[in-house]
Amino acid sequence: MTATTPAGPPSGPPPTAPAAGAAGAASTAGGDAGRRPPAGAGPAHTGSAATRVIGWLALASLALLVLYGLIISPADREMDDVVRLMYVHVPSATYLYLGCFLTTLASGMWLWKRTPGWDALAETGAEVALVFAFVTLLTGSLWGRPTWGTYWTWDARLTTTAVLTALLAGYLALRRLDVDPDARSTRAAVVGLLLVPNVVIVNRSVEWWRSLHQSATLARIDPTIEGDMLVALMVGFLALGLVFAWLTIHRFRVAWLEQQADRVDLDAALAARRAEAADGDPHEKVTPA
Amino acid sequence: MIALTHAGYLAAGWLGTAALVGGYALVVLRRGRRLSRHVPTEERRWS
Amino acid sequence: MWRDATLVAGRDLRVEARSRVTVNQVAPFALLVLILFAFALDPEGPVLERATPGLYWVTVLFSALLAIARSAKLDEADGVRDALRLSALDPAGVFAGKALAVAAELVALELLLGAGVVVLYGADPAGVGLLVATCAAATAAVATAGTLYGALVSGLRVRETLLPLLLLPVLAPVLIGATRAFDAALGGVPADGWPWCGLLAAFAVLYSVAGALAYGTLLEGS
Amino acid sequence: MEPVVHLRDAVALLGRFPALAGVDLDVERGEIVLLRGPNGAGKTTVLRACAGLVPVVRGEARVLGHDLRRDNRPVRRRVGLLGHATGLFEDLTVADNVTFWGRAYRAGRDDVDAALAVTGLSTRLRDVPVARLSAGQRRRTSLACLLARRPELWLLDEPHGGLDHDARELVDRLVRQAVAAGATVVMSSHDLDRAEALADRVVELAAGTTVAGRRAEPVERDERAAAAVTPEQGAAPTAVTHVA
Repeated sequence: MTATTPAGPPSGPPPTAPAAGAAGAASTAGGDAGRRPPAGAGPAHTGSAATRVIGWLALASLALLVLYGLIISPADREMDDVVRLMYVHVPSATYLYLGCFLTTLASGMWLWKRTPGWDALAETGAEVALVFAFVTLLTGSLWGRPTWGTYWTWDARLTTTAVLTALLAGYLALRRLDVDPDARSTRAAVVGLLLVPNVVIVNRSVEWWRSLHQSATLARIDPTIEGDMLVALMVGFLALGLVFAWLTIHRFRVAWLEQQADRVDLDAALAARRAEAADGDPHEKVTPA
Repeated sequence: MIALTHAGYLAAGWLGTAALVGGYALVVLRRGRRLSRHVPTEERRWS
Repeated sequence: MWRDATLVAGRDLRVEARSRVTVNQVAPFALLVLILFAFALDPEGPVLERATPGLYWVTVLFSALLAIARSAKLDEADGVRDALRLSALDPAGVFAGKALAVAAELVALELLLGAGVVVLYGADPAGVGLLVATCAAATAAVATAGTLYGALVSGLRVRETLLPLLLLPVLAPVLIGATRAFDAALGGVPADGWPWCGLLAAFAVLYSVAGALAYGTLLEGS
Repeated sequence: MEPVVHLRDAVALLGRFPALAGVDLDVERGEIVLLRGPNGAGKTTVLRACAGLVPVVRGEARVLGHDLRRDNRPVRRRVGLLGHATGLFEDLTVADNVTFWGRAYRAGRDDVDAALAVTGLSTRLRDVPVARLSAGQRRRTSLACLLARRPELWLLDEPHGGLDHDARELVDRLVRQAVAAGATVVMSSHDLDRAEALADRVVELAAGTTVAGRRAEPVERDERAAAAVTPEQGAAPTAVTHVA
């Protein structure tokens, strides 16, 4: 709840650039929207001119991705058609890590500045990252079955992603608890701050584990990508990046709305309690839990 | 035959991705609309 | 800070000595897990022997969860958190003290489990230096990370389920590292184990610093 | 001189609930102030807010010369809170508990021993685990912890609750001694006769706001009897001055 932040007025400063660094255009657009003075009527949804533009661009680039990824680009010599999963898999893995980075950054900033926007951004990053984690795991294992002959292998990257998914799930479970909002934000921020260091340690150890223990790992196929396949991958990065930005901005605004709704509740509760004091009969008073 | 199974993996991967991301987007949009009703317009600082 | 740490560690260990929960419940639980593993894996075959380091550390982790939950519970009792916040104790010192107490309990558990592994699984302890160093580093890692996450979930109604969910993924590298190092010490080349020891030590340092810095903040957010 | 406690329109939250919805409270050094009001009026939260345990999110809050909203750290070490919760470790003995908290408050060995002696815990009960104590004995142990730290501001939440006559007398005597030694006391109590006899002044709370007893208001002795007889008229303005 915004009002419980020790410093600063309860209204809190405007959110600092949602989706900061998500995508160049997106971050400025979101930032402008966040800093606009509270004049005029906001819409009854989380959309804005900027997100509509991003949304249409995302849809267009997704169509382009289908065109390039599924039709124009050739099949790989070794991997055949399943290489087309890579155009989704590699970008989503990248944005998964971007989301985690966002959460860690925002958690640190929240612990430092205690402005509610950072708290909202931390939650946003983790949740969007979890969606991309599921996409990464899905496409990764579907790719692994025909290529490696198994859905799952204890490959370093796969294992890291699995542990990371568990870490994100734990973080979000902590966030969902119905407890004092400020305390919850603080606890979540500590977990969020440790997210990236944890990922680094897990990655180091797993990488090491596989290389030391098992010399005959499945040969990783990293062909040099070129031509239309490279274009398809780039389109994948663009399309999923726009999707990431769109999701991040919208989710950020949902988190922001949640905080504001809490604050409105506070004002109402405060007014109700004062009215109760003014004319209340003590026998009718309800003891708070 | 092999190409056909590959097409199956492909379809599962792409459609699964679309379902995951699209479903999440819908959930976020609906949450936003529902919450917007409880927040005064001046706090919805976007348009 | 160290004065506060010894004060808190002394208190936690004194509570432990009086209540004997670790001795009477956690330790038997740990031995029970070892025996169950022997049932699950054919004790005569080579599987158990090969899996011994992993089983050992999995058992340590699960027992550690119990010890950590208990340690965290001590400071969430009615009014204790308030009294801690009103006291002049350095939060970093409280963290260090609690981690020290957990570490002491873990060392006792590890010794007991070590004896259990030798007796029950017929393990042959070789490369003693590496074994001791690994135990020390892994204990520090589990105790520091565990104390921090124990404070994170303390006071929540769902702490029993949330603690493993948060802590076990974090401790995954510790499990890998300690198991590999034990593997190296017991069967392979001890030289292979030392890098893992280093990783465990780095983990312990990271979580010591993080815990010392974050504990005060967590104490405030009640 | 600056008051020891100065709350002005203070708002504090328990979760999302505004437990304090605008409390005014001024306490001068050496005063004994009684907070009175029905259950849920916010008495406990006022005491916890004064200790810096519940953040004041709106309004002014100054205690012992420090702004609680800016930095509550210097305040916390100088106040003592006796709350509903005992803050004791069940498995440890009385002496262990008082020693631990005494050392946590940087109290000396002598202070701990003196506190145990004054509360009558230095003999038979000294080495009994807290788990085996009665509620009144626990309260006495908490009181010993409080004494050992020698706070400048005593915040007592229902100090008479669950105690027998002798123990209540002991509480009153300790409070008077502390005030004589320069401390200030804010307390709540349901034992109104005893508490009002002890207090210099009564502040009336209802629904998280101060309804009577602000410093500026005129003080009339006669209303005390009326308030004591009909406590359900808690919202009626009542301010009481008493010579202890």
